[in-house]
Amino acid sequence: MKLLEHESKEIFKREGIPCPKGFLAFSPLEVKKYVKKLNKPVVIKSQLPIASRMKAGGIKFAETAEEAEKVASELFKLKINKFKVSKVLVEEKVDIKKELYLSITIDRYERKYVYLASTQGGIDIENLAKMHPEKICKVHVDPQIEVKPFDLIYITNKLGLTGTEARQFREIAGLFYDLTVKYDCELVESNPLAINGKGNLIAVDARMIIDDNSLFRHPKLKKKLFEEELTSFELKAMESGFSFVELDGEIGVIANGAGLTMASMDSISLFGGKPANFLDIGGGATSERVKTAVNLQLKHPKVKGVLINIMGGITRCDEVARGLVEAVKETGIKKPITVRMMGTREEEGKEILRKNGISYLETMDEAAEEIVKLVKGIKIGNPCK
Amino acid sequence: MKLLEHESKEIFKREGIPCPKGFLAFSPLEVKKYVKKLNKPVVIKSQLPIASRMKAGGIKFAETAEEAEKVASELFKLKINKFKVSKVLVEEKVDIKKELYLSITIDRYERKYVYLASTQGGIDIENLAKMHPEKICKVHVDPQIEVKPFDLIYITNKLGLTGTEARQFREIAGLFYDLTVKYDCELVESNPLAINGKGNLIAVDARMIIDDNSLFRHPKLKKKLFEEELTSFELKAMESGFSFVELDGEIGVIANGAGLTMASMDSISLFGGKPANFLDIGGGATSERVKTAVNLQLKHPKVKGVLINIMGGITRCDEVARGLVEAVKETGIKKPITVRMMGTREEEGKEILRKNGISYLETMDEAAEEIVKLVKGIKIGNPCK
Amino acid sequence: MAILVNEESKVVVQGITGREGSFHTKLMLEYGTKIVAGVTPGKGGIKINGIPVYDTILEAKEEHQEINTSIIFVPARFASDAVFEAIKADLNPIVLITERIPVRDSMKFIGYAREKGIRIIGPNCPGVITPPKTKIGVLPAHVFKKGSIGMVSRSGTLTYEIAAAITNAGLGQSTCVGIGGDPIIGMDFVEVVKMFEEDEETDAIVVIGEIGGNLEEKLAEYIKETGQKKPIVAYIAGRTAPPGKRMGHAGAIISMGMGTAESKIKSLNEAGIPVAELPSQVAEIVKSKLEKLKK
Amino acid sequence: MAILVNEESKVVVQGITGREGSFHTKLMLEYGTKIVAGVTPGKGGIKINGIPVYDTILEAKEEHQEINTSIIFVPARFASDAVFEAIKADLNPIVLITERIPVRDSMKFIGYAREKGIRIIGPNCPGVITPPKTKIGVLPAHVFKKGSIGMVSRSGTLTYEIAAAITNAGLGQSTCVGIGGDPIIGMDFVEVVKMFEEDEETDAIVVIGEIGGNLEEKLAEYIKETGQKKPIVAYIAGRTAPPGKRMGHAGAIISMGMGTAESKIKSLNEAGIPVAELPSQVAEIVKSKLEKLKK
Repeated sequence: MKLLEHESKEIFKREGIPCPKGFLAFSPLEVKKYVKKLNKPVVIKSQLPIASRMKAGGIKFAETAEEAEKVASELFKLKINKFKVSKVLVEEKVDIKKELYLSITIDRYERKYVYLASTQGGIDIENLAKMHPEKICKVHVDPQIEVKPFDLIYITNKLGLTGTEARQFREIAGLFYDLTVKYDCELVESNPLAINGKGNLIAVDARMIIDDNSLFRHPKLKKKLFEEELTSFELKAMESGFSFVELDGEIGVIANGAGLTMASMDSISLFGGKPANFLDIGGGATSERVKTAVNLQLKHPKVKGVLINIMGGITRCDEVARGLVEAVKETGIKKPITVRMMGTREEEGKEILRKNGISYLETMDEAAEEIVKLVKGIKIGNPCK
Repeated sequence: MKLLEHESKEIFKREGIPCPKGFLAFSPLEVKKYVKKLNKPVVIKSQLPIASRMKAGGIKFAETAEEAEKVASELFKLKINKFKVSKVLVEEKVDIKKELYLSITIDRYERKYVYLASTQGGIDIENLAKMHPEKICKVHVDPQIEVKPFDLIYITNKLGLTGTEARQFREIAGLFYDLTVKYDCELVESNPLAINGKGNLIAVDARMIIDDNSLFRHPKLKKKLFEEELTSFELKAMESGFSFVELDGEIGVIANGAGLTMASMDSISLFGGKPANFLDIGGGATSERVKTAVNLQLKHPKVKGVLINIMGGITRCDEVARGLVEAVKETGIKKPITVRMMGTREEEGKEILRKNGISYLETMDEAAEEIVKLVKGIKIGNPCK
Repeated sequence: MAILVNEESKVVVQGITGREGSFHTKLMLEYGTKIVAGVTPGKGGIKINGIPVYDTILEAKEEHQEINTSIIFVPARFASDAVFEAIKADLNPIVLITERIPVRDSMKFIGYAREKGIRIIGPNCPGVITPPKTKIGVLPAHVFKKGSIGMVSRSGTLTYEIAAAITNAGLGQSTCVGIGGDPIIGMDFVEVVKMFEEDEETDAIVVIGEIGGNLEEKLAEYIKETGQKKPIVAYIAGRTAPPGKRMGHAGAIISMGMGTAESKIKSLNEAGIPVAELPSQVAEIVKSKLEKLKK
Repeated sequence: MAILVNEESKVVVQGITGREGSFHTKLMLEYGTKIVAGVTPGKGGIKINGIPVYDTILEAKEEHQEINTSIIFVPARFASDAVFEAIKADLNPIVLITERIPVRDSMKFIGYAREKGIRIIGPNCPGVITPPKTKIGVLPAHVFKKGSIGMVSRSGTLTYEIAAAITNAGLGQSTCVGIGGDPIIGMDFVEVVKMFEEDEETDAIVVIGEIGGNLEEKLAEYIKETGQKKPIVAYIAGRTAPPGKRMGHAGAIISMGMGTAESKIKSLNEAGIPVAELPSQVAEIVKSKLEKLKK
């Protein structure tokens, strides 16, 4: 779960990491009032769950309250990567002497947390990582040992920081780790972590991503859906706990397991079709959940046909068959469906399909090829490609 | 560092472990007043840093305030293992249905904490351990894993506890571990941990031993000396940080390192002498510290002669020689001293001794034998054995 | 011998009384898996499918000293404790079926287990099968058959898909290992492939990967260094998947361009490992590799 | 080869700028120990006895990749961090001289190191010497001489005493290991004796114990089971010492009567290991054992 900048900064401040003075505004008028009171140059930052807002024009500067109101109203009209701007963070502009970079994330292969730090922070950090990987200091943190002073001394030495700057950097880096543990973070990042004119470190930007699987431990962090950005279908799938993503094509994909779902999409593409979306029902879905999934696909306007590809393991084919039959009966919608099911309770499942007049194919390739044909056949006009 | 019962119970209560209602009293009068107010049968327990007070008569019961005053005045006259009773804990008498035993300590060989638990607690627990070791449930706790619910479930199952009793036992056992970690305990013990008439668990006795080496982490726990019980020499040695113990003989032993000090004592005994005490100056003693040690031995009335046995490693022989010379000069006391020194700066040390007319021997055996002879020689009457 | 599990695996099922635990205990028993005990705290004393249930593994081991392997169906928030219980009881391997375990928990118990030399398969995995000897997992038995193909996969259902095709092609599996789909898992491709390389019953290896992480690239690196001791064939799911959510700049810096299907396919190809376009093609490619080997 | 340390040991001194650290660095260098770097946080850049000092081990290793061994003189309250730093840098063995380390810290880093297969000698120990090759510790060099007696001891100064006698008797040491006097230590008698049994340069073994704990009884147990592969001679300090402070009932329950000099001497004798009455007798007994062996 991604936190927005202002949410991350709230946590940063609570834990003792210095951030610029700021105010969350929901309208240009609010921006104006705040800047008037503040009476200092500001930066106005759209609050969106994406990186690189700066490059996308989501961050503006203003010297006066009037100018702030003007640029804010531009921001409120902005849409970046299908996200509309609905709130902005107005902050006192920091007198940046130097832009550092600091983050903690998870190194999957090492199975450890890892610090990434650089003295060349800012918008080009990813390029720097590619061109000059040696300018990024990496230090792994074993969760059995946790962070020790020597880890942090090593980082500041590598970065060439000394004196107060080094001390403040180590303190912030230590707090980053505390945050990571306390909030089960997959990422804690500040870019830039700036050194200001007085030589003090301040987190000009702040990003946190919380491990979704840990949310039961963090009841105060309520699950964010960025609702305004989701289609009603995406919302419904999310509420049902499905993994569902909208795509550009015309074939709805239902499968169980991420790997099989992706393989099903890959197959459809290989046979010349295009997935309209993918919906992973996960492991051990009940007939009720399967019904919901099929319902969603049948009712989706972009979906011209549905591929159902089930390999039974934890998931039982009979449950899938029952859910499918019920959904078809209930909705009464007649879109082509190709089914392929195999594994746990396969025979029972196929029996249910037979009894209800739903045909099935024996292999994934056959099912994928068939649905592509069926969808192209009923398409009005030239299906092309 | 051993805590007294009332100190341990203060911590127990703070951490949520149920203990009987009680009052610390310093005189029979205070006892009487408290019991009058309480108006219930009580137990009066002398507060001494030893186990098995019950067997030694340090715990008494009383039904009335007058009886309480009477038994308390007996207790205040008591001396157990050279400890005088200066305070008593007066507690409401618990209606004990069953006496359990629970402790956490350190298993040196396994290098782990270990729970010890039994349903047959009380004064005979050590006998039980000898006669029926199977009646004591042992569960090790790896400091990397810490205590998990399955450890505690295993214990209560082994003890045959069920329902509320099992739940309360697990809760208390969990708190014991928390205490162990929080206070760096070498021991947390309750014997008995009683089940009262209402079926609730209550820590009737409580003992804690804190790791002396951890005291820098626990500034609130001030080092206890049980001062009233120490001789002025013991006090002085303790203040100087020496390891010093008074014994029954006539030869003072100064050596560096516990092993060598013990071996020196063993040697004296083997040659027919008896150590008056032992004083381990530890590693790397300065001449100042050596001077204090020698001073202490020379001034000690029971000491008829001193064996100084130094193997230089961290300790430097020249520092020892200097300290010895100064002490002899300063005190002017002429008691036989045999010196043996070897190792780091041996030649420099011997040179200092030579210059100051102090002779030395080459081996520990020679030095031990010589001091025994010298002490026996100057003894008035029959030295016997 | 196959790898990891065989007829010597004496299994305790942790979370045996739950829906998945009891259902799959039945299926595993039907397959012939030597399940000797189950564990669910608070349920000690009952029997499930004829298998005695205990409150703790230690009690189970006191009655059944032969227990050496665990399979865990315990819900995510209690799974970490269950794994530590299995580690403390020296069970090895530990097959961890549970999904949605917080990654911090996984890092902790996997780190600890690895230091102790205990193998964790999973979390979020379908388990391991060595046909026809034993199945310690939720894999559908009938798609597997004794054979000489070692299979290792990050995916669950996709594995069954490809296993079925291999079986239908007249081949079979020495062992099939589902290492799990989580970011942090106990065993990686390199480790399992090394075991297959050492295993006398394995003639060829099938690796089923998917986008994300760099386990496939690391395997390619290892094979580039040591050479293919046995033929390896791969399939990578997610060629047409949209790019996943990224971990800010840090994600990009750490992944260094790895993680995409292109990166994985390119690395594997460079290591001489063919990557099938469709799951159904894997079996054919393996077959032709084996035939070449015979010549 | 001797054991644990030899001419291949390339040493970093942690806490090199302290009083003991710098003094013993000098002595070790004089002995010929290959000290390549020192570490003291905040002192990086200076030199001590010609040895470059770094803020962290990682930086030292970047400049001196050959470092494989650590000796630690860091004060007790920082010692735990120092040990973890050495573990994280994969140094092995780690010789931990520091005394008065809280036992909980020792349990943690020793437990972690043991899981990783890293040997910690100490804490509160005099170190290890393999004469005349290397000395990694604070042992006084001149009482040791190259020879075939493996020595292992819980005591510091008493070890020097007995080593001197062995040297004076015309024998010498293959390696002498001071395992440390704390309740929780990294290596025990059984582990070191096993290493001496395997070591070609060791003909006989001297074990120096003292009252408390049960390391001596455990050694006796091991020898009873496996037999004496090489002659072992012991000395136990504390026959006449007063009983130490006891850990309440728990202490008695755990120790089960072990820990006293009588218990230790009895167990060792039962295992066929002679226990000298005086430190000075050890050398004679070893000598006679070796002579018997020759016949």
